[in-house]
Amino acid sequence: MPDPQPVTVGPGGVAAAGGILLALALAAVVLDGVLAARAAGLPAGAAVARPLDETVRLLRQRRRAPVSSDVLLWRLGGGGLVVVALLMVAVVPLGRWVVADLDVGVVWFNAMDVAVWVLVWLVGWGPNSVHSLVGGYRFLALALAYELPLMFAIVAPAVGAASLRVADVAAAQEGLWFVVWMPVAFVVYCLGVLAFSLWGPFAVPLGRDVAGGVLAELSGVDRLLVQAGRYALLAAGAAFAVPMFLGGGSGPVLPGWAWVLVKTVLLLGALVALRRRLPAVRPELAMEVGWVVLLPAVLVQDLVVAVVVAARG
Amino acid sequence: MGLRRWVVGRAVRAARVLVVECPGARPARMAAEQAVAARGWRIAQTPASADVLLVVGEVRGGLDEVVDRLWEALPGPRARADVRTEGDAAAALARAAAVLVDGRGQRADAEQRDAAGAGPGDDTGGHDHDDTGGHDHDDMDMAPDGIPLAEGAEQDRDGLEMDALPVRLGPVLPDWPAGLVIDVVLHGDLVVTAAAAAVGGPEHDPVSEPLPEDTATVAAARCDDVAAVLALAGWEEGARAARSARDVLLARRGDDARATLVDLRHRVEHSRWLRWSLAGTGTVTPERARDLGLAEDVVGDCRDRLLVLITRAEAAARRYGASGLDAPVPDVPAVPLTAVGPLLEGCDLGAARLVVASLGSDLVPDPVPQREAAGA
Amino acid sequence: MTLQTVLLVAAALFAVGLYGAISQQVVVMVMMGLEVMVNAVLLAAGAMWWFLAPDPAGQVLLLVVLAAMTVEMAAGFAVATLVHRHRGSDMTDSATDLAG
Amino acid sequence: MLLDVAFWVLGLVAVASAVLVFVVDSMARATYALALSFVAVGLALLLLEQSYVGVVTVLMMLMEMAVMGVYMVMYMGMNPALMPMSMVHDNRAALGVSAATFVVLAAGALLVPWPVRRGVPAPDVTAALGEALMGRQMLVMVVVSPVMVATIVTGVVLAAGRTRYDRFGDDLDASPPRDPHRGGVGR
Repeated sequence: MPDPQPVTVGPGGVAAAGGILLALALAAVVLDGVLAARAAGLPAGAAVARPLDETVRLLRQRRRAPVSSDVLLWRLGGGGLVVVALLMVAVVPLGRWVVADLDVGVVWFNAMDVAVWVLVWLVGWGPNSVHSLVGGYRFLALALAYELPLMFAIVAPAVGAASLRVADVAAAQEGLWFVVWMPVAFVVYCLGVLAFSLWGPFAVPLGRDVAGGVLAELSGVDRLLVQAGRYALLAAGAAFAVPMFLGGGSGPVLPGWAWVLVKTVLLLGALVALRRRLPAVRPELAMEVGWVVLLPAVLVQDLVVAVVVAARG
Repeated sequence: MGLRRWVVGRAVRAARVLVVECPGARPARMAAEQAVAARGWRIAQTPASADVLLVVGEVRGGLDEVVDRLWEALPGPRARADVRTEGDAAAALARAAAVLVDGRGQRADAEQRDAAGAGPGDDTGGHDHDDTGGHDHDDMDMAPDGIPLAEGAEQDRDGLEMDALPVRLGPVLPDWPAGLVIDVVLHGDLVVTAAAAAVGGPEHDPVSEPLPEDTATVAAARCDDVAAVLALAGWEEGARAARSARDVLLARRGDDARATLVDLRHRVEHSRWLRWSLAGTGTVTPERARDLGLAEDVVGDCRDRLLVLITRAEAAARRYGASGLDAPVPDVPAVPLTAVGPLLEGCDLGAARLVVASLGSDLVPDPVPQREAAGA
Repeated sequence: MTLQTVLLVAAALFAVGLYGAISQQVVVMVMMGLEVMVNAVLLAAGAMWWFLAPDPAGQVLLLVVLAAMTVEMAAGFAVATLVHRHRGSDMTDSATDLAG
Repeated sequence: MLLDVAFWVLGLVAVASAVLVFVVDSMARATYALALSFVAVGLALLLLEQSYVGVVTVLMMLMEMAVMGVYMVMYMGMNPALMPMSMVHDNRAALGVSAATFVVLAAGALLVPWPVRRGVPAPDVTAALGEALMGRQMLVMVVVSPVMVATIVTGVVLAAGRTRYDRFGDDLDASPPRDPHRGGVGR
């Protein structure tokens, strides 16, 4: 049972939250590796140790900076992604505990996902390379398409719960999860998560057709941070969906925190599994879809939610 | 000491390989990619992420400079391997692994690079920056570190008359025909002018030399073309299927490959998402094809040409499967190199890459040698 | 943290923004100067609200400031783009005749 | 105490990064220095217990600066190389005016006998703000919304290179529109 007044944790809890997020990100990496190995008909066992090997490899590799690069901005952008993911989960209650019980947690999450705009563009801009920069611009183009629908998608649960505090939103789903009567908002939210994590069909800013895009010039620990940031953002997006749409910690038998983790892992797994199935969304096509299809759809969803809430009184 | 060895062992187990394919070395490259996968290593997309530089084929005319630049762009620890024929790859990669594991040698390499002032930080990104030398600015201040700033363009689709940036695409990019370079002028990510040329091939020879008369290898190469388009379209599952058909053909199991290709064709035809994402990219009208001297089957958009490529791969695989012998594969019409540039104009960078891949790899240069344009 | 100290910071921000808005030649840089000034106004208004009269109506003013800032940016960029299309220039000096 | 330290740090960051906007040599750095200044002010507003306005400031300004960065690069065509650049006129006069402004404003801030605080904040400031916006102060919302819409329309009309006649032909009935690229919904 979710507690309407969650307990704010101390420094130890902050570290624990960071640890849980990184563990979730690591689980996503392993799952992705296992799925890739299975698709290629290889034994899945090798994929489990793969993230460790890759991490060690990148830590051993030397950093490099192309000529005329803006190293400061480049590394700020690369290092910032993990930080933003951590700041996102800061408002997600884990059962009774939460890192920061902001009364505007929903808006906070939104502000953090906008910070990804800045960071990805900086990663693209920093190295002074054509393909990186095209990747950075691609992300902004995608962002203009997905951000407003995403924003209005998380408005729906907030309206449904009549609160911007994440714990209140979770508590308002006693009996009926928001995903059931806000399916459009949930789907659009998931698309937004895929997009700000540079994942699956929305991975065009680092697409093969631009030679790796924002990743093109990254090596060593810089590359590790950006890749870790992507997985952490995906995990944070999945974690935030739990109190918003999936009933927070409610569920039988298990305690609230366990249910939050179980639901997060399930959604994260679904998002990871989506990765290889769909071709890329070309950014020039995304804009019109975002504004002509998704935005009106979520607005209608918001209207429906508002009417239901008003009718209930 | 034990810890260091553990770290190095782990790191080398996940090594990434940047493959440089010289013109004419396609069979060797496909075999090398298989060898890379067999070691549990992966293919790198860019020099920045690579540990091993694997040069496949004979380095000729102009390509040696490119390879040197790429070698400098590898961050290190790094190893270089050269492969000439299909059978060599596994041994070369084993040697490269030994070089990567050798901590003392890598430290010496790093120190030497630092001392020479050419550490991993001082490359020019290899293929990313043009250095055609054609940009003599009056004011050298406008070219910090020797890289000219983007300059205003006369004609701009946005009407904003800004940012014309000359860039050379190739000759080493993921899923890119060997030895092809395209000098483009970009407005942002929009290709305004493009001129294709060939480097690294012997004079008057095609970019991709005629494939060997071995039916299975030809069919595998056709599958490789399909995989390139699908990979560039961002559809990993489809690209993987095409590559597995390729590998099956290289292992001389034609029937399995045909089944995979038939299935892939079905999925490509029925994927609404792929239709949506590729429709209208790089459309060629019949008139335009005639003007550029292209065959009928390039007419349409990238998706149509992808289906043509799949059909060709299927036909080649069927020919191999049916005869079980090395029966000749039907010829496909070659694409003249001069026609490539005009097709890219007006596309954005990603679409341009798709168009190049969708033409297949049977590109032939103009009868007139293009050596000057190649800037070799 | 008192009203005076917050207003002092806001005054410094405002002065910096004013310097930028007066001295810069390029349209977008001038706009950045204006933005810094509005930023100062935002901070000052927030401080006055909190230290003088913390009723809800005051916060509405802050939202209006934010809205004004976005409108200013959007209109500014639109005009800058228009000027650029017609003159190929981004300097304020070359657009003085827009006044009349 | 902690609050004071936090405020002074944020204030310092806000002013210092605002100065940097006009000092640094790169368009990207200038833009993101401004973004940093806004974020610092937004967080300072959080300290002043205005969580909604503070967080919305961070949100909107990060977004705005990300887009502004594109404009900066577009109009100034710089690569990330740090080019020494000076694009100022009347530098000395500007410095004088702004210094004088600061003195006047600071003197005002310190010397004006500010009244004592009236009333106490609502227990839930954000909810109170929402009720004010949807209740007594609704006129503000009613005015701001059409102004925003008008701005969007005006901005597009001013900045767009092609009109709808260019896209749809003289009778506006061309189908599909003559765009260099098709959009995503299959028109």
